[in-house]
Amino acid sequence: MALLEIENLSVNYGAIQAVRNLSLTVEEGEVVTLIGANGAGKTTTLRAVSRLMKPLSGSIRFGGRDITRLPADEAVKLGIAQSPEGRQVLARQSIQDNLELGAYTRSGPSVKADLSEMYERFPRLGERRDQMAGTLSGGEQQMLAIARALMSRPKLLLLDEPSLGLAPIIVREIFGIIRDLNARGTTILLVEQNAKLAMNASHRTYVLEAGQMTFTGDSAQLVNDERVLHAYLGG
Amino acid sequence: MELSQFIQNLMNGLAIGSVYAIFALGYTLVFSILGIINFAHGAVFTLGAYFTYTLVVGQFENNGLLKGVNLFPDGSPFSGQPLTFALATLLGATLAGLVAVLIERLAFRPMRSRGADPLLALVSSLGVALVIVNLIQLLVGAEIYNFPSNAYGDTPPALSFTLGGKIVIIRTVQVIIFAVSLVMLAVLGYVIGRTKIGKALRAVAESPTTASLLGISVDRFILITFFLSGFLGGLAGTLVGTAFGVAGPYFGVVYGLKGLAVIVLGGLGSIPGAVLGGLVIGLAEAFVPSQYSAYKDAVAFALLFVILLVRPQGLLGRSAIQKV
Amino acid sequence: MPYPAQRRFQSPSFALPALSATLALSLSLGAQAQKVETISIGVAVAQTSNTALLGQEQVIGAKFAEKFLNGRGGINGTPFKLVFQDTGGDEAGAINAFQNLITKDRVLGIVGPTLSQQAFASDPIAERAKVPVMGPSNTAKGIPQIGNFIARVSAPVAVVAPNAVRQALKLDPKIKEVAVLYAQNDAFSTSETGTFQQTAKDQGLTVATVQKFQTTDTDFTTQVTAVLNAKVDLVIISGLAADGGNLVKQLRQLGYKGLIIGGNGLNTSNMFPVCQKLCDGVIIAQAYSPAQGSAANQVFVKEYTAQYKKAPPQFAAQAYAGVQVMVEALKVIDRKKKLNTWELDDLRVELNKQILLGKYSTPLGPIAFDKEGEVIQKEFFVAQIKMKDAKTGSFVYLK
Amino acid sequence: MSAVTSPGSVVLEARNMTRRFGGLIAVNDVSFDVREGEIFGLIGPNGAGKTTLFNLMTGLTPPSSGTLTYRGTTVTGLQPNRVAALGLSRTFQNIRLFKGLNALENVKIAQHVRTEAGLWRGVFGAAKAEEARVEARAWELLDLVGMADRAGELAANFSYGDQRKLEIARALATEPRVLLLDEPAAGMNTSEKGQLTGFIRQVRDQFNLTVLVIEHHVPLVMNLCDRVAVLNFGQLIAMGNPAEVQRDPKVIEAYLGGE
Amino acid sequence: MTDFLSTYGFLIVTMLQAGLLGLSLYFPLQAGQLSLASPGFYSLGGYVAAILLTNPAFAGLRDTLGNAMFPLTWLVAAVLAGLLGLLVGVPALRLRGIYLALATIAFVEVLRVISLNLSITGGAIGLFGIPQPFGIVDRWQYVFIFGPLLILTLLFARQMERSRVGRALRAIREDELAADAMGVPPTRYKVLAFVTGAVLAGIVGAMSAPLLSSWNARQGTFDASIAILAFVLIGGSRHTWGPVVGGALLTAVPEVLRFLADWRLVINGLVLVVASLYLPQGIVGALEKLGRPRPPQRPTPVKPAEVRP
Repeated sequence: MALLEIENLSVNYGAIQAVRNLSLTVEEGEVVTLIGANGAGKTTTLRAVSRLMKPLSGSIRFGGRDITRLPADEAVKLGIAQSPEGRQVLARQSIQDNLELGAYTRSGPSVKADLSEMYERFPRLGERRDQMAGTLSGGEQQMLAIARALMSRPKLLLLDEPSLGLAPIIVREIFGIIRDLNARGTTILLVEQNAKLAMNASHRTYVLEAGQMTFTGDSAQLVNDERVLHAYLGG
Repeated sequence: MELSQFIQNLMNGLAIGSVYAIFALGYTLVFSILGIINFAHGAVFTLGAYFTYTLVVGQFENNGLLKGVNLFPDGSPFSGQPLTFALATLLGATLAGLVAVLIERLAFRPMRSRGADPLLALVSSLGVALVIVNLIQLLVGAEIYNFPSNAYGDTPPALSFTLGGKIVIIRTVQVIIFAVSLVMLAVLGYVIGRTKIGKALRAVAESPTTASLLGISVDRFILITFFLSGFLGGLAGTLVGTAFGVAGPYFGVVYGLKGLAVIVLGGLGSIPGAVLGGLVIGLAEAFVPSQYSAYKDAVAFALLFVILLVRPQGLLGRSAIQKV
Repeated sequence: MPYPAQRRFQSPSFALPALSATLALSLSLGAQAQKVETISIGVAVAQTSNTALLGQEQVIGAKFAEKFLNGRGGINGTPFKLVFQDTGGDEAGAINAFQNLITKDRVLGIVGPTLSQQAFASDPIAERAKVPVMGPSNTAKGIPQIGNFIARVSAPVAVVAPNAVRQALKLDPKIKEVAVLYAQNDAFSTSETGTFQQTAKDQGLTVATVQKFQTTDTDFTTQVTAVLNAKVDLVIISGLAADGGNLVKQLRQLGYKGLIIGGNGLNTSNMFPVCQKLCDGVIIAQAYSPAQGSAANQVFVKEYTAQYKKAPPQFAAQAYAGVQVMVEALKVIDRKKKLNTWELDDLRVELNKQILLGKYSTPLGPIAFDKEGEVIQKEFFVAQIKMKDAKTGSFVYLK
Repeated sequence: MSAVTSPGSVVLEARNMTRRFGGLIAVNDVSFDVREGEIFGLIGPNGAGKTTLFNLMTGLTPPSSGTLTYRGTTVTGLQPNRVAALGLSRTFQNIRLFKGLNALENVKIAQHVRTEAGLWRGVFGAAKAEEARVEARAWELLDLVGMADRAGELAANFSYGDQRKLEIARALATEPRVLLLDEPAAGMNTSEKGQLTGFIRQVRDQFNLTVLVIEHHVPLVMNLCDRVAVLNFGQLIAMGNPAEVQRDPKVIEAYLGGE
Repeated sequence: MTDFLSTYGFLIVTMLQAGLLGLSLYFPLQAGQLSLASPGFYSLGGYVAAILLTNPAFAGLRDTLGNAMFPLTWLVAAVLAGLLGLLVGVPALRLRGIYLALATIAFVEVLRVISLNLSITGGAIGLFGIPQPFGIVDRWQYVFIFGPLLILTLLFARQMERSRVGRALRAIREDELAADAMGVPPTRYKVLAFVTGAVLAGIVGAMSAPLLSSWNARQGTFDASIAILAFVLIGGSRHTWGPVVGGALLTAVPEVLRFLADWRLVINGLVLVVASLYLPQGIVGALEKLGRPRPPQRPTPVKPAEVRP
């Protein structure tokens, strides 16, 4: 049984159909990438999974359970965490507060342990733990967003454009973290415009266009596929 | 200005300003989360004072449907003065908080779930205020009620001390109000700044979407916010009531209006802003020279108007950056 | 003073009046002269809004009059009925209440409204419809001059206030310096303070400071500090119960030791819960005193106290007097020609005429009216507040 | 407006345009020329500063330094409505139609700078001829984008692709000389994208325009544009004809990410 | 019928008056500006009329002009309200949404306190004994004054909405920035709409002073600001008829509820709550939904031959 199963999902954004009849699955332990141009419906798909948007039709199953109508905060309790587009760190709270809020659904001493683990993994966050999150650089904010999502100990991590607007060195660093997280067993659904990096870091890839899936396959094969290059740079 | 008078004005401004601050905090909390101004907040303030009065005294005058009712009749286990003033104040504020929760459920939530124009919340809350104020009058009449003079125990009515050869006299009740307000602000500051609930509350205020992605139930926190708002409003009502009497069902209206000036001055939605705004307006009013006291009511609003033009986000507010 | 101008404007020079007159005429063709069916008197006072504090006392006074006077035979054996219409606190509300009473409820006369500002708006309506109005608490200058049908039982402030100053001087002849404070958003208080200041000067006193406040104010430290700095021996306050009471309280708490005179707005036991024990000793200018010795008043006070457990306040007494005046005038008319044989319009005119002719023995003492409708009240009172405990006290009649 | 310019002469000159937001330099010392009648592409990854550059060019954001001149007139420093009056008109990345108004109204409004009836003439119905002109032109423009049959529908109810087209029609209603399109293909499906190239060319020819296009979808840019400029981290990293740019290693790295 | 007119005539006039005040707020709202300043200009207009009609300084003018004095008060009120509107509007209109609303409330309050303190405005008592225009004897006859103004205002609003100016205002309401980019200068039109509302409120005030025979500082208050906002929102803020319907109904409700005696204002409050919950588009908005809007008709070219192939 797949961890996440999306069937015939359609989502409207106002009067606009942002996602049409999309079906995809994510198996436990996988990294799956959604790529496609702006407005292709990638972010909408993630927001539907994390329950921020109401689907028009279709179903979303998580761990066998139908979550199509679940409120967003309940989805977190089931084990879905999202690092949203534009990072959305709580700029007016400290880094530590941001991380503690990441563990809002949990309690007990394990939270403290996870916190120090995060500071170990992201030393730059540890150095600045009392700083307001809004004062961090873009890359640091992205790390904070990922770390915050991890604080809920998710079964499925949704990452929306983690490389957006970041310098290449930082992008590389972040993708290192993604590989590392997966190696430790976290299942990841990744939305990314940096196609090459994303495919290198993932097992399978779905290519979206105008709200619909155009093709899919193993990332390792698609990475050299002419069609992807074509989709991005033409020929 | 002589030092003694300066001290007196200062104490005055601080006392009334700290009440403005607690009252305005309730306003601003709701605004920070829902982006609406709850015009019923002044009515909740009034209710708080009446609730406390009811718990302390238990009977009313000759007007209204409740005339002749005695909550604590002689011979019953509650006869005499049943609740200490402090307990009654807390209970009264709690009841006011529950009323605020009720207001959110009945008058705001249905509107939100329909995605209606947030401006309509102004009208809806105005309706709620009208209902509350007139219900109070129906029940207990329009007269002035006052707390027993020993509400704060056997304190002298005024404290006096000499300063540079001049006598400075300060009303005890003002000192108490200031102290209670400070304690309240400290407690609230701790809850909002340090506790998990407070952090979650601020997360909801900053971004409801992000908050829900962290597993925070936004709806529940809206209720908590309304409760806190009502609690603070009700507490402020009781404090003002002890100093000046509960001057009829409309006695919160002035505060409702002043409170608006306070929260905008401090920065809409900003918690420290509400405190600063309250103190600034309280002090500004206290330092209006007596020959211009007729213009005292205009001070808060003139200040507000100017601040809005110079710094629309208020003293401590953040300016929203518009994305193109 | 502005009234002569009114007549000048009535020359019809536009097509509009002609048009409306035609419409009115065509509409009134169907209407017939109406007989008097029930004897009803209208009471239009503020039952809601923040003026209701005053209005609710008037309601009690009027209701008490209805019960009491009907219990004593009503109008020569026929009971009369009071019809209440709420004016709220604003002008439009007063006009609506008046128009409802005049045409829908078809009352013979109206007791109301509560505020002078409202009277300036609503009394012209009654004047136009030729319905007698008895102002129960309108004390501003110019009310009876609104028209022939407008009278009042509430004596203008100019008459009530000076006695208190004279009384204070009697209590303490050494008084030299006075501080005057008044609520500048209250019509009554602003006109009363003028009288107070004039009287003080006439009595050879120096007005050391004049301080303004709002009826909505609760904190008076600024004013009190100014008073204390002026080192006066007398403070004169024109305000209403809540603000006046708070002012007295804060004056005393901050250490003012001298005499305090409260204007007529403070002549209410509503002040007691505010300044509590500190109310003690305040000298009050009264248009009504429960101590007034007439038989009419003593019966009134006895019955009222039995029912409400406290002495009647001035607003209740004045509303009572307003109803009583109308009832007694109706009695006289009824003796000449049975009320139910009158046409409504004629009876209203006759009632107005009779009101102005009569002499009445009311709880306010013996009163009559001059030809403008201004009350001629024989007695005014000065009382000193005596507090029994924190909540209950009384106005002890001086002089 | 009727100034005659020889084909290919420079109409827009951007010189050292820079914009800082706090510590971030969104547009860094960018200079380029745009020639009469050409379709000029502006590409680069997300966050490269393309939209900010458009905002600087149309008066929505004042530059921190640098200038833009249009046929010798300085554009920078003017209010957006003056820029529009000058003949520069744009569409928006996030589509900023007047969503609560119908398609016809959207197009009529944008003729504001080319009409002049004030309050009184409008109220007394003294601007009939002008109104007729506005109305007729609005319908023509709706015809152009194929929406005349949906003129009464609210803009919010159109699909992404149609909203983009309606926004182009609205921009054309200001009678521009230079049209700036911000991601016109975003959200369009394959067949809509296919038609877009032809449509933009047709518009350019029909209205004698110079066109600047920001586009994420690189294949479309390659087909459409005469010249392409590439931005990355606020800086101009390449400029030239599409084929050159496409082969530029810096561009490939900017897009697909280096390893 | 006469009974009806004398009982409810005044109410009907105040219903028209409320509709007009609603419209005065509706004009700036058309440009997306939530201004609650109307009571301030209304109050100013009333004072202008009351002073011109009662102050001895103008006695000579009154004698010379006779009934023409009344239109003069309207004109003076309109001009002064317009000027004050310009003075307040130009700086205030940089604010948006709730901030503008609060700034305008502040303006109303400051104006109220000032009028309470001046001697020319009669202090707390205000001005009274204001003469009646055109030989009016009954209050319902004010229908002939407020009625035409309402009709003219509605016509004005309709014509404006159909004009270039109306389109510019709507564009600013929908998206100020996009409007600016499409060539509509926002500041100019926002000020225009604000001043239009101010002028209207000023005229209504000048007409209302004789209606009430008196005028005082309580005519322009914060309460009135919110009440007028309620007129517009409950009536429907997207349609010219909205403020008129809302103003008329909300003014009538407490009067119609008189039979409820003490409960009437409680019920009045409930009406406001329920209306805002169930009529989010306002009454007119809800009615509009019932009917289908007519699609715009393409003007038929005069000579079909001229159409290009």
